[in-house]
Amino acid sequence: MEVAIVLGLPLAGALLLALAGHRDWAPELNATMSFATFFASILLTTRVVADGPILAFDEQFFVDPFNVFLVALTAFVGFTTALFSRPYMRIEQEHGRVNVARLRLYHSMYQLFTFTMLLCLLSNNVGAMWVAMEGATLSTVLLVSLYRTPASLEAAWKYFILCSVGIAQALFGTILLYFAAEKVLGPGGSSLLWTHLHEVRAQLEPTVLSLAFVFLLVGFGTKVGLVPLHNWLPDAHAEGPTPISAVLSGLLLNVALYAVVRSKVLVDGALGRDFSGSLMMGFGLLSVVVAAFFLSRQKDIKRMFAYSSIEHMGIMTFAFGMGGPVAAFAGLLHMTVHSLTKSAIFFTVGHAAQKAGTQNMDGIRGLMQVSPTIGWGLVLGSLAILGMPPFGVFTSEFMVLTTAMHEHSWATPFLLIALGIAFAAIFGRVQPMVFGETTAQRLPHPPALIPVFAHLAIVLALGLYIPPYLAAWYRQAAALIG
Amino acid sequence: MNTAAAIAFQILQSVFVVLAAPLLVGWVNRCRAWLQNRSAPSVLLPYWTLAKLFHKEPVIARGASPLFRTTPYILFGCMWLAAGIVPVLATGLPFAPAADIIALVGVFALARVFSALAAMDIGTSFGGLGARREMMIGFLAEPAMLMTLFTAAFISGSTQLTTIVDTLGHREFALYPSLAFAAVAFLMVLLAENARIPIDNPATHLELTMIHEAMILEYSARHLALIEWAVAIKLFAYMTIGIALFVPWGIAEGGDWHALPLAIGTLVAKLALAGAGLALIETLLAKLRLLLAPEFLSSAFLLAVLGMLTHFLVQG
Amino acid sequence: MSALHAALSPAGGALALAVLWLAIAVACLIPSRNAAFARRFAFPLGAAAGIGVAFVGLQAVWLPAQTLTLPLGLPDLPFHLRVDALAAFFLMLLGSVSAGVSVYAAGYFREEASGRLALIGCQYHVFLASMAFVLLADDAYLFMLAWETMALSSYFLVITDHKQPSIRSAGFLYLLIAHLGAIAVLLCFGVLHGGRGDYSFDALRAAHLQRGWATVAFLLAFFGFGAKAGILPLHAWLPEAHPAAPSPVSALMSGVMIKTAIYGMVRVIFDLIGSVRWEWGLVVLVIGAGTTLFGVLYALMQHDLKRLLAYHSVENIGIILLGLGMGMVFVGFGHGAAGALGLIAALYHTLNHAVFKGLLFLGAGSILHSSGLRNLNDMGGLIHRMPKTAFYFLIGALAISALPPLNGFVSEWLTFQAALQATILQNGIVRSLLPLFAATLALAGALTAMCFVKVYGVAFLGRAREPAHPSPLPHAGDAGGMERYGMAWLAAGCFLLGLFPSSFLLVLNRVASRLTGHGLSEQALSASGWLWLVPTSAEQASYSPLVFLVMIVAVTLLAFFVVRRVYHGRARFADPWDCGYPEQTSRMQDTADAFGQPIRHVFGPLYRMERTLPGPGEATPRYTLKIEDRHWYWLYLPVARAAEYVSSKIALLQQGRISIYLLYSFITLIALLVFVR
Amino acid sequence: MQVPFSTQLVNVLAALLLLIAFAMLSQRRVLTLIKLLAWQGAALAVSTAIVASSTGQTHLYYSALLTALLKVILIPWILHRLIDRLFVRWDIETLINIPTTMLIGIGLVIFAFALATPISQMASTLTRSTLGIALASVLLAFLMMIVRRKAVPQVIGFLAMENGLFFAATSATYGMPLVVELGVALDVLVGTFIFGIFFFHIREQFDSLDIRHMEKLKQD
Repeated sequence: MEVAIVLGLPLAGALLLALAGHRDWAPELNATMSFATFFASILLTTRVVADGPILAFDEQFFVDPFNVFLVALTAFVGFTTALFSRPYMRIEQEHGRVNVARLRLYHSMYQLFTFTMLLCLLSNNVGAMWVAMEGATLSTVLLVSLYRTPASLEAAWKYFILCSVGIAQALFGTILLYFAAEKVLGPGGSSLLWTHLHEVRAQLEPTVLSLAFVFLLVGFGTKVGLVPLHNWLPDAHAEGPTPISAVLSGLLLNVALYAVVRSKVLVDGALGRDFSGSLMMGFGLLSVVVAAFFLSRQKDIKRMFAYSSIEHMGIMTFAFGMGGPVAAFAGLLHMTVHSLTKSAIFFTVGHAAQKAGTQNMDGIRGLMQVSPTIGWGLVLGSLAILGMPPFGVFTSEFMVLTTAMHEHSWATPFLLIALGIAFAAIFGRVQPMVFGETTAQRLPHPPALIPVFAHLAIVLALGLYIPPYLAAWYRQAAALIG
Repeated sequence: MNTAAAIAFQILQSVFVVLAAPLLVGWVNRCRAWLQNRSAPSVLLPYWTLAKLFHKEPVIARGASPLFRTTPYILFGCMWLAAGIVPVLATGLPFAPAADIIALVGVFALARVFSALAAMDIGTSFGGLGARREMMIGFLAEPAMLMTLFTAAFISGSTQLTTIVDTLGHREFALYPSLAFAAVAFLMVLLAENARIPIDNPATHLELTMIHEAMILEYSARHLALIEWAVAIKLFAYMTIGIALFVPWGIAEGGDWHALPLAIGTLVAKLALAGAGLALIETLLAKLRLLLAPEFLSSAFLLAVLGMLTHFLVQG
Repeated sequence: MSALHAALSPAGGALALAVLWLAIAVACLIPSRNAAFARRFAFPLGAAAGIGVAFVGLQAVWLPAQTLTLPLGLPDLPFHLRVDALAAFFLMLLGSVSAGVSVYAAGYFREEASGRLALIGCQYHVFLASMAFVLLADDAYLFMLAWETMALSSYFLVITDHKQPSIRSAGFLYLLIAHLGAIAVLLCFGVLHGGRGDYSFDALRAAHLQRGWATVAFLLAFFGFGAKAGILPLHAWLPEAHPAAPSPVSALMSGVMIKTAIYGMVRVIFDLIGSVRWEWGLVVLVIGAGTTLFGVLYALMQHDLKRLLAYHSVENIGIILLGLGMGMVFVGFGHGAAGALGLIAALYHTLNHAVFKGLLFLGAGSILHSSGLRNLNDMGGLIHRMPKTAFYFLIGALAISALPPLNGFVSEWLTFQAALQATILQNGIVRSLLPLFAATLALAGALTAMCFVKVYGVAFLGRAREPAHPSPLPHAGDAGGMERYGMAWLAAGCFLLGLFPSSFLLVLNRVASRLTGHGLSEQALSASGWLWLVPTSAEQASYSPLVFLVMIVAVTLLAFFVVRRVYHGRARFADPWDCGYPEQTSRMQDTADAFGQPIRHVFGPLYRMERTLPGPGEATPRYTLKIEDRHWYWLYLPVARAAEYVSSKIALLQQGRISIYLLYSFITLIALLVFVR
Repeated sequence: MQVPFSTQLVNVLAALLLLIAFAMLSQRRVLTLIKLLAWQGAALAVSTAIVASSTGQTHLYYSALLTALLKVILIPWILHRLIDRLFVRWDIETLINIPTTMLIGIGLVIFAFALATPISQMASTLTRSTLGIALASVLLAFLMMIVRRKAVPQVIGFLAMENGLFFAATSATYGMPLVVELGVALDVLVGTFIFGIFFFHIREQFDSLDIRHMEKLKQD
């Protein structure tokens, strides 16, 4: 039942806003729907935490601790982002970058995007998961090109082509999975249901599954933004409206990684952990290192943080690749803190760019003077994302690194070097933007900074103290991932 | 030995050094005059100079801080203390354990720092010049001195001067190459620290070359007298250190009154020789250019370190 | 009841006080009239907490190690806290020094604007608390947490005046090097862990490493913590960041923060790794000697007072490392007593340096605060304008110059004594090496004396120079009351540590024996009472600063009174003798740069100098001299260039052609398929 | 054993599919490309229908119907309308010349077969050998997307890839569940529409559909 609500609310919101998205109160409606979704997801979470996994609608939907925590996270960040986008899009409108029609598109697509992500998380049918993933691409591609500038069109085009092609590979992988499954489960719908596959995963044909995993990894990995499949990501993040960058970084990447991990679990059943694990660790490490070196060359602030997202997705992929309770725990925790921190950063970045009138980092100076809250938000957020204690990102990185040190000690030097370079690059850029003399000016609407500091507060709290129920929850999920 | 006697010895030695120091200066000057076949002044001349200076009325530069006026007393006190530490007449004195060779070097450093500060207090160009040169000499001479003493300390396994002198004095005679190195280094340090040729020339006020005189240029009367006296004690102390380290024979045990006359006799003899030697060196050598002074002293430093190493390599 | 008991135990007490600091930090942010609050309430209370911490530490040294576990942190790794002798000693250091600095700060920040002061107060107390937690931490996670929080809070304090670009770059450099060091430390913990158990220090102690890994761990710890301590060649941030910070913060950073790095080294090397090897000691000694000489030689070239003091911090870290290295060599060869002596010398110098360097930075702060000057070449004659500050500064200067009977001398004396133990070593080479390090120490000591003659003579003595850029506060008076109390507290510390070393020797002996299992020899302990300091045995070496002081004061006074009684006390005042030059302007005095000239002449090759000589025709001839650190050109810039090069090559991945991007995906796919087949 | 006739038919159609894929790879004219796409769709639909009849999987009839509607009629028609409105009937220049492309393509086909053979052995379906062909056509479409320079052919390549995937789904594994097929079809449809919208935006921004104009966003 909760599942229906969780999925139904954003869908309804999408329809409503498709009709009324151009009204003045559309942003409020957007926020309200997102909040309702969030509330429903809380209900769902409590239910699952209370009495275990749920199967709904003749097993088409499946909720276990792993995805319910992502559902809650997605709904929460979706809500806060909606709050942030209220003043942000108003200001954009007054700067004349978007007109009402596009605002309407924006709002309804925003809800639809939330819907597709939740669908992808909740669906038990691997094929439906794929469909939802593609739907997520389709619903965001027009948002990336919302401003209709040449750059945004180019970014959207690349995003569309690369992700569609990647997703196509994933479909092939899914077909192979089905191909392997139907020999065990027989033809028909049930052989695409993840739960069923999970039961018989030990009997599935190894060679087929290895091929299938390659296709799935390349496919979903494109959306995760693994190097060298990442090229759409910085463009899309830089050129789309900031709320979209926030949800892309904070949520979509997570969802894609979720899909990878789900398939990994199946494949591990047949092939053992080493095969998928080594692949994921390789991709993760490559992403971390390459992204770290890219960071130092950025001029556009959103681009830079997009690369930082690639780096962190690399860390998570590495963590899940290593496997084991601690690493998986760390990976989940890193998912949480990264999406919270990164979206908070994008909130501040959005307002900072609006104040300075440019996304070029050389043009943004001395935010501390014009608005201390934005300044502190940006500097604390960056420090958090760079893995500075006492923020939670450090916690997960600590666990990942320490696990890596005695399980794959060869990898740790790369990770650490990459972290050091990333620190130099990002903080060297952020500091002059925050401190010193300013160039920015006041804004017509007061920026929405509650989301920023709410996120940062949660991240800080997670750095100091992980509540027992949350830990238990993560542990269950980690156990599922294995 | 009973402490009363020891303390008496201590006091006696200190007073003896303070009183005898100007005599040594006079003796050195006299020898030098002989060697340069000038008509020699009286050996007692330094005493008369001091007396004269004490009687005069001091002229103090305007803008002098209290530091300027207290420094002469501090200098005098430091040197007097040094005279108390060095076993001049006897070993095992009660004050000896309170300060070993490192502390001794520390005392000299304290004096140097204060005199340099006082020199900079007035704010004339000469004061700064003197202070700078003095510290330049110091930063090389001090470690060289320390290394020399360490060589002896390694041989005797102690940094207490009295212990060193006991061990060196009561051993059967043996040649220590390390000590030879140390002796040369010590001699060079002695010349430098006491503002002697070839580093400095106490007899001139030539601003291109003067070091010590430039520092005390502003002093007059009783302050000057105290400084001159302190300088004399310093020379005396250095010479006695040298004697204690390299030719310690004949020194008395603390509280042993019978050995005292012999100790005094040998000491006077050694000092007479040393003073003559100093005068000879000062006559034979020419004053170095100031910028060569660091090289002179760094070679002293290296010699001292070499001595220490040879101790490990030979006696090793 | 048990909670009360826990709170009364040293661990609980220290924890409570650290939390109190945090509470003050939060309270500072409460907006209502927070300037007055911070000035009148926050800083004094912080000072009181500091004294409390010092007492807790002093008490805990003599107690067995106490542990405490908080239900925070990672789910399977809660915060472990532990107060053993070592931590207790450093708590004592932290508390006592920070107390003085906090009192001073209450006066120093009196004219700060409200908002800024709130931030400063918050960050300042977070800084103190994080240092306390670094000392209390007993697991890797909490340690790293506190360690990085310390770096972060101090970074924000450093860039308080972030309007100046130089200060921003200094802050960035500082945080970057600190972070890299932290990464090395983290890696070190990972190596120590060895794959079993959790990351509590007990588990790390228990883990057995084979030689190779132990050496790796040592190197990581040494350079990781060294980055924070400012050892060669990772010192570059220190002379930039310490001057940039407000003076009380500089005092804390130089006095206490870099000591936490020493704490980390000792903790990891002697406690966590356990089996110390003499080769490691040699590494420490070589680096330490290099750091010592480098620090003092560059300090002699400075004319910015706080920068000069920062370079002296580098030097003193080197001296501490010399003692530490000697201790490691002796322990490595199995000479427990001598090793303890070296360790004790190092720790004692750590404490001493904390006290007198704190004092000196506070003095520099008072000068800056009341006259607005920080360039020595603009000062002069300050002793007339601020006599009290001049007095305290003189004490600090004498102490750092290692002159008896103050505290700097004692620790260097102990280090020398440790070096003189070399005779007991079997290995001939090492035995003949130790005296060389002693020689380095001697040289450094003399150079320090020269440097502080320069500082004191140029800044406080002589006549006021007409500054090149006139001071913003021309007619400033002496330091205010609170500032003076702060300085007096630390100056008293200089005397206390200098005059009663043997009592501290016993404390440190306890620390060393708890760490290495060996203390000083029995005869040493029996011979050294409150009056006599005897490190090994009475006939080998002894020192009694109190007798020393009494004697020197006695003879000086004696001389004074005799002279005054026998002769008249008259004095006449006149212009200084002008040597025949009609006018003597104050510009004829030696400047700080001029004073360093002999050093430039002797050690020329060490520096990277850029001289600009005035041409013959210039109306206002000016001779300028720029001295730079060669390490920039040897180490830092090349590394930066290398990273730049690599990233420029990697950037070729992204040339914007969608076909190429598709090709990447295609090739990846094919490659993986091939890999699978 | 004697291979049943239906299977032979499917194999023939599979070969046809591959042939068309090659033809697209070598084709220079947009209109012809669209025609080929339609033909490919037709072959796909027919093969799906045959599989349905021979195995009696009723839902495959729906998907055959769906395919026919979508890929033979609707999408080609949309593309036609687009290029009419956008006047893009010119020849297509490729990045690499056609013969090289063909060579690479042949290499890909061999690779795909080598990859698929062991799997096909274990397949339970009648039409096992088609998996290799499906994979081959997917890879060929991929190659086509890489080498084409204009927006429209790239999209056509994407659709061809979808065709290959469909073929894999239907022939190799008697079709996915209907839900999934519907979803996939929907996605393809929406995708095509969005592509259409894009063409117009791109046109009005760059007044050309040459994607060389879209190489601004890059690392310097």
